[in-house]
Amino acid sequence: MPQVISIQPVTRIEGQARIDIHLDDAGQVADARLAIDALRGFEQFVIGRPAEEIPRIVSRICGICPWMHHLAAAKAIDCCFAATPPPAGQLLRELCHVLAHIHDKILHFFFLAAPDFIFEPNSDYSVRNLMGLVQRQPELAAEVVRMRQLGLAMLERIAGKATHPVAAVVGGFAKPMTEQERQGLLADGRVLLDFACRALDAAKKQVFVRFAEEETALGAIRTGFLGTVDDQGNLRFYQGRLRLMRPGGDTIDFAPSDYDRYLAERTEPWSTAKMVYARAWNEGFSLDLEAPRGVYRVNTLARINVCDRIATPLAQAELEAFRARFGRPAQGALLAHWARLIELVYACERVLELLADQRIAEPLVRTPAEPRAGRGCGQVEAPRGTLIHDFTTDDNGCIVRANLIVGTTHNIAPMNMSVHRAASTLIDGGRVDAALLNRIEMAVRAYDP
Amino acid sequence: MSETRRPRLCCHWLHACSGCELALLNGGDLFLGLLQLVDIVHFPLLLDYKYASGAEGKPDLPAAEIGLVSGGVASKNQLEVLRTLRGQCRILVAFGTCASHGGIPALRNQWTAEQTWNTVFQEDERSCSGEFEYEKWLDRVYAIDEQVEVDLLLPGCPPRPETIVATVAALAAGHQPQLAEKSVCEHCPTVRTGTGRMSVRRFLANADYDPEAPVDSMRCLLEQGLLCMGPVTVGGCGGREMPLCIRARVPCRGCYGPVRRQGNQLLDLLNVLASKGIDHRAIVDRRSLLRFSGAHGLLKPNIREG
Amino acid sequence: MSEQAMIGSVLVVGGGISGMQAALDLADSGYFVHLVEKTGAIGGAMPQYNKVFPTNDCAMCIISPKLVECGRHPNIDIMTLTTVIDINGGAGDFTVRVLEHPRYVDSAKCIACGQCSSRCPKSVDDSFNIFMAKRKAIYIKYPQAVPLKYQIDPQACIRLNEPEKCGICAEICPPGAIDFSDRGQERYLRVGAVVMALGFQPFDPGKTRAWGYGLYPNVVTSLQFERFLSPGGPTGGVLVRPSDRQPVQRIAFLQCIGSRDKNRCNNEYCSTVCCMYAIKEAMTVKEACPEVEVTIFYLDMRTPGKEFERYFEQARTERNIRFVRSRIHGVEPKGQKGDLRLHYINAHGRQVEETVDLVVLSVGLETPDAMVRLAEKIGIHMTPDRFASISAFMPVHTSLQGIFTCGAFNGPRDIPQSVIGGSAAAASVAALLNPVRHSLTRSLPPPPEQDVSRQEPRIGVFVCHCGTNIAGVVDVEEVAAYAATLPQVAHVARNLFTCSQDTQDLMVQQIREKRLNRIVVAACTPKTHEPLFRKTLKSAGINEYLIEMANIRNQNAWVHSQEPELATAKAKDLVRMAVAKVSGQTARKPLRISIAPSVLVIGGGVAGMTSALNLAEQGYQVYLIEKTQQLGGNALHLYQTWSGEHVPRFLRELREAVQQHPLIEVCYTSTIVAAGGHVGNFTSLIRTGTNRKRTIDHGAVIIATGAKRYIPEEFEYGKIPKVVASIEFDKLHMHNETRVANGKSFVFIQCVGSRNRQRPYCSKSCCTHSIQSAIKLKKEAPDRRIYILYREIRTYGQRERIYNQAREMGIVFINYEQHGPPRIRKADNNVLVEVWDHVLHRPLEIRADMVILAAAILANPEAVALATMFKLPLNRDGFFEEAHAKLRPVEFHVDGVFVAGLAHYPKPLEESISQALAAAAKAGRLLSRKEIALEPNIALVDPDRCDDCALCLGVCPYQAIKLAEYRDGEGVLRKTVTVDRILCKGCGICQGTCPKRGIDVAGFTTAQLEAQLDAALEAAAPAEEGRP
Amino acid sequence: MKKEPIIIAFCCNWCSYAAADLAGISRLQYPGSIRIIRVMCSGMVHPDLVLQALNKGADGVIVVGCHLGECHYLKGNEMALARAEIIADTLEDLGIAAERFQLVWVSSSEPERLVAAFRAMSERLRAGRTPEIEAKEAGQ
Repeated sequence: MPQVISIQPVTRIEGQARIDIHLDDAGQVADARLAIDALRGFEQFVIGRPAEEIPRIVSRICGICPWMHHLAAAKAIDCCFAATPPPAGQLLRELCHVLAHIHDKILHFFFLAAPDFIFEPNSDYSVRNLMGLVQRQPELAAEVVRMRQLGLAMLERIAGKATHPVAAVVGGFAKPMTEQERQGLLADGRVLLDFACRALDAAKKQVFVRFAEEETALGAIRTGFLGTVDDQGNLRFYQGRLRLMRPGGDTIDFAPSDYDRYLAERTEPWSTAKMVYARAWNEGFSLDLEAPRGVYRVNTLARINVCDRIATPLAQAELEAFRARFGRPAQGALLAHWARLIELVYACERVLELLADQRIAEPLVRTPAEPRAGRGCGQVEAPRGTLIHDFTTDDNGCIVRANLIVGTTHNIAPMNMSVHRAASTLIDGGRVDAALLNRIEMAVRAYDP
Repeated sequence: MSETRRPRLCCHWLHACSGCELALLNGGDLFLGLLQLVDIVHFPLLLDYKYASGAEGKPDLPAAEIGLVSGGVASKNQLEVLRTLRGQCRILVAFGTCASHGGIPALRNQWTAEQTWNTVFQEDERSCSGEFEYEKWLDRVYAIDEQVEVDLLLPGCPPRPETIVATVAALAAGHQPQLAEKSVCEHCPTVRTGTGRMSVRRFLANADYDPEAPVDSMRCLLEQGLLCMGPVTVGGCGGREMPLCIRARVPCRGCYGPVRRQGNQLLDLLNVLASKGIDHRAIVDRRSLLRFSGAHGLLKPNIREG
Repeated sequence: MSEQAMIGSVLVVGGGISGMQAALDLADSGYFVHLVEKTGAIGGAMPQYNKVFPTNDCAMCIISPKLVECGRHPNIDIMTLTTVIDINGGAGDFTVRVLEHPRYVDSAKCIACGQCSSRCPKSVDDSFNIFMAKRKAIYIKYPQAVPLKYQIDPQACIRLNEPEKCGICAEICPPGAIDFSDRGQERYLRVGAVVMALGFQPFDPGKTRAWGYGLYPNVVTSLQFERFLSPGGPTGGVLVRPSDRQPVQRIAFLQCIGSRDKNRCNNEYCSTVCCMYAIKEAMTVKEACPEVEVTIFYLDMRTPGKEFERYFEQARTERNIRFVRSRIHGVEPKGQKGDLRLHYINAHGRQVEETVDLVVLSVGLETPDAMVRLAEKIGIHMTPDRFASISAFMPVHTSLQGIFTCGAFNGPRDIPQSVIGGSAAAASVAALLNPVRHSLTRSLPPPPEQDVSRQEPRIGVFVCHCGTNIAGVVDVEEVAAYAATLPQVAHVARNLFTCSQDTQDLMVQQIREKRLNRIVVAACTPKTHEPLFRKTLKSAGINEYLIEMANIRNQNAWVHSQEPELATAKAKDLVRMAVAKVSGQTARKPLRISIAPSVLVIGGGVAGMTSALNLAEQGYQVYLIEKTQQLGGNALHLYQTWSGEHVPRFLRELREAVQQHPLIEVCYTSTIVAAGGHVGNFTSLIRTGTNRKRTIDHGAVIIATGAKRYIPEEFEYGKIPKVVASIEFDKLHMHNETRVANGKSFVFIQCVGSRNRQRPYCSKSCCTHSIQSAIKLKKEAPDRRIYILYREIRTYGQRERIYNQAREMGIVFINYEQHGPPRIRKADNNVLVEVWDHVLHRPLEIRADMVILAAAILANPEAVALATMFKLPLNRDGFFEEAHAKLRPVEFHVDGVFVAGLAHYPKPLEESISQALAAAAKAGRLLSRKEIALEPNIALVDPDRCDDCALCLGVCPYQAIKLAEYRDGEGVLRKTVTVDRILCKGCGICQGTCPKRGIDVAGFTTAQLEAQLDAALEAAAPAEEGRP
Repeated sequence: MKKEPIIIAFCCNWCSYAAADLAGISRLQYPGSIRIIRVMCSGMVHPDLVLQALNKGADGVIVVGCHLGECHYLKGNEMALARAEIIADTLEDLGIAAERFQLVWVSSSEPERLVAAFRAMSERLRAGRTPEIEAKEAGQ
């Protein structure tokens, strides 16, 4: 008898999702889908709003990465109003951006993902979580908490409000940094970098050693990748060109504002979340596990795959080691966790770079803007992948059209593939248990949706 | 319940962004301390509690003494979960502004569900109708107290971590939590004179202040002619310290919702402006003054367009 | 008179409105008052009226609070059924012999339950209802009577006339108050002064058969008609014919019945009030039944008072009331159905016959014989018209020092003039007895107030029948039963008249017994009656502000009189709303502030000087501000009063008295440039002639800024030298200038600039003035031809005598109302005046040596600035608008500011002086207290809600809200919103602004308004909206 | 027969409340579904009260103040006028027909004017199908 197994809700991810596994009469997996149902309609309700208000509205798309939406929108509205932020404004925005990455990566790795690796896969759900981690490794938990607090505190000092931020404004930033603040932040940044390096070392010893085993259990998929690089092919988070990499490793670079020429969106009846695929490959779209078409991944692994190098020394060393071991592009889904910690090191190094630039403390942080008709595309690399905000304004500077492609949207297609693959690999004869289902969720969690 | 057993905490999100849950985690040490006071029985961000596997009927949620619900209610599924939560939780807390007043997602209430659906899924991209999900939408986004009885509003976008922890701790101990009742202005240190520039302008250039000087030497932003919603917004974002937006030198946009539970931020602020002799027509897009409190039927599709 | 010998108490004879006013002003100014009233209750004539002109207020409603105030005043001893027999002694120390007639009911015991009256077998005609209704032999004068004690009519009572018979009342009286053995007794009162407010009686038209009064049932007097219109009257306010109780279709009012008539009676004078009351009664009829035809037959419409002309105009144009200038000499019956036939000569000189079904005789006022006898016995001089003889310069002084008069006893007058007279007499007494002020008064401390603010509300609801005013429409029993079901309501009572004094006592008792801590009175309007009930709460020992009124009369029973069920339902809603509001009412303490014992009098004319002098005599410092270099004002242009008294001499004496009084400082060539503060503590900035500025602190203000004269633009004034205005003519006349001396023909033109579209008011004094000038001219040379071209001759009151005299002397009066104003042109050395002769019905051309224009009196344009400074209203004509046209004629809604003289309205000298004394009485009454309590209806900051956002600061019109700085517990400088309790006027603009309900006007908090709203909409809550 | 529209009238103590008393004295008649709430000044009425009234079941709300220039408190009625403008606009924003709210000036001596305003609004609301009523009916 055909049967549907639901995992509801998918947990330890940001947002609401469910997995439906369709079994055939024989209890084998016929299909498996990840459905995300939290459509809120931002593209509708930003219409008519004064564009300068948008960064403060769209931040509410996501409570974990509000800075990403805040900054992508700010960049987009800058373009609409043709207001170029002064250097200090740009630097402050980027500093906030990397700090947000840092505290997001700590959260995801330690609070959400790590319990899967630190506890046995068949351990009880009531233990396999942050609270269990606190019980088992109180010192680690305390340090992780402290480091997140430090990142948050730095953000608050720079931007006043850390969650659902308000400081990025059209034309720049709302508040300059004083020299005194800069010195204090430099010191804190060094603490963060030190932690990042130790965290990566520890993870290599305690966590990643289990990846080979788990990857085998989950099964693999093969897709392309999308990420941001600078003109020299260096990894970038805040600003750069988009690089689309085929599964085989060929790349195309393009300006973010041209995204709609290279990427396309579509909907499927079982999900309100749209799916994005690579239009540039001219092969259409298919989730066929064996012969996917147009499917690519974004997020940590994607960025680590598409960049040629990382411009900061510690992270570059880790990248080289990673590549030597997994090749380029690396396809294993769980490797995203590893890539995440390499990015953490990069982000901490980038914080120190930005704070070392004395221009960041200049008093001029904002260029006054005039409302006008225009179109602007703002793109940043969010922890969850490439984020694109595309707005059009009218003469009064109010929004008339909006298109938003958030990181996870790109990953809906590959996540579905991963879920399908994992379910097919793990389920045999309709037998499921909690540990098995959690493994399927682990395939999703690697994407940090 | 045995005497030694700790109160159970159930934390669930509905039409939300997870910012509230993250804020709880951002409590850091305080959050770790809270774990000593309560047992978390459901918390999708952290804990793998599942509804009965494969059950299509009523969601199966654990009983708890304290329930935190973030997000408003926008779909039948969410409504069903909310009703279950109400039944299972002795004290139900509207966690965050969305649950309390609709929050940003309730901006949708300015359009019909159909209009929104059509805007998001433009014809040319629509490879399917999406009817399935659409039919599960409610007519609008509701605050949770419009659908079930709620024992406490804990507004904020997000609520301040210290406040969340203190509130849960108080409830766990059987005390009445202490929440801010006054407006954002209460702890705003800016200089107010009661008179001010008789106009409002868009926030296209920064406020006038000396970045080296402390905030208490900056003139009240509203009196500077910037539309600041502090007076009509309940405070608490900065605890007993200055409001967070003011720290960033930007005007408040009202994210904690109205200062009075039944207040109307749009009407209240326009009234303030009218009282000051400011032409409210200078405000572009008045209705976005309800951007955090559009539930409770405050934001509606325009009657002239229907 | 040595000061030691003076007595600090006063006798006021007559409990009408004038006597009551004198008593209240005196009692509040530090004198003990014996108020002697010959009937069983005070109130005088006013309670009999249905409404008053020109405000159309319900007479009973506006007088009732005053009645109660007199009744409960600790320093007024009301002696009813008492007459004065004799007065001996002199100013400062009189001994008065009074006779208290038996009431046969012990006032101390009577609870006014009315059982006696309901069981009394003997009915007689009720004089209160002018014998159109019955009352019992044991009765109260009227339902709201003060004191509300039954009395036995000794003529009608069976038992008193036939011992051993009846006596039912004594058997059933619950407290055993009936005392058939009651005997009259004489008492002696020692008082320092006497105020005679003896009042009037209506002329009895039954003395002659001419009008058919007493012969034909459908001929009634205006007072009877008043009772017909009154909801409390014999027909419950429904207008029907007395003969057959059928609806009335055509009514004729006949004016001047018993006035201006030397033939049928000996009342030569004009009764002053009849034109206005006839219009009022006619308007009342037309309001209720617009289809009724109403005609007023008159000689001259005498509507010279403030807002009277508009009232007249409204009656004519909006209400369609017909005015026919003709005297009716006879009323005859027509047919068998009670119709009446009138003959008259119309404006074209033709005899016309008309049939009506009701004739109302507008009867005049006269002094009762008994009063004339009393006056003669005491030695008060009387006029030939049988009114007290008074000087225009001393309008409340009799010929005897220490004895003052006021009200209609001084000549026929309306209510405001009587009220002014009462106050003026009080001022004069206060000046006389100043050394012994406060020597005999007693102050009863109010009972200690129990703190009920923290108690759960226990609400008492008192539902008023208001006679039939409410109960006639609303099912009050149902409303009361409903009220008892409301939450927190602990007690419900119904009262025939909740405002009556016995009900007040009952309320006090019930509040105490039932431990009520919030009160709802469902009755009339709080505008008039809330102060009364507040005092009741005070007497009951609870805070006076814990009351709310549900206005189920004015805003319910009266406006839904045809829909009793609806009105009953609405009354329940209104009670529910009031209950909801009162439960949120909080106790408030009045703000006590000390009073600066000085007065600023603005304007050095006769009014200003009179006020100043009286107040100085009362012992207060006075600053008299005069903008010119000399005192005198408009009176500098006057030569004589209507009665021929010499104005310049009076003025000289007054000026000297003012200048020499040590307590008066005159500031010449000075003007007020700014004013601030409030009652008791004003601060005014004066600019003096030397352009220096000076600040004066004062406790009260009297505005006596006078008026301007109109400079005519019509009648070739300014173009033909022989056309002059009357004031100019007076000067020429006095100096016997050649134009006058040689003149043989003089034409006076009246109403120049008055009573027109631009100035629809009468300048009041011009008719008298022109006639006086004419008489003088005629007396100088009887062969002079003198014409007075007029529209109405308004020689009201005893001035009628000079009108008659002028006519007898051959002065020609020509009415130009009908055919338009005269035309003037120059002809040779003369002026040619063309006018239509209304008697001969042909045009007339008069060759005049001089034409004298009776130019209007205009409001002083400077009043506008002053009004703004002191926040006072002006009427449409630019004159200061008093707080209430009838009962508060010299006060404003702004406490501590008073008005007198021409600044208020055009008027002759004696009325200015009266009003100036009245204003002085009010200022003196205020200053006699060391401190006053300000209404605490002010904005209060709720510290639990206010977060000092400062939004309310800029919106306050009085700059009463400020940010005060303080240091908190940690020494941090903080700011907090504070309200200046004195500057705040309680408008609530701040409340309407505050987004957090952090500031509320006490008694009108948003929470209370919201509670009212919720209660109002309780039944209307919308159905649950469509959910998913 | 259609129900009488329920109208809440906020009446200023100095003008319209007195005029309402005078309407009684003059025995002018008006619809029985009008509920007067006395306020000290039209400027005291917070727009929120108006909105509450409409949301709680009133069909109409009328605020009555003194004629401009005649405010007992100098400028309270000007404030009421400014508030009325925002109320009118905001009601539409909030999906309520602006016709359901009205500001009227009446002096204490103009009971006819007050009664005429009461009657006019009552009739308008009785006859009028306000847009949101139509929208609601269409939606059901």
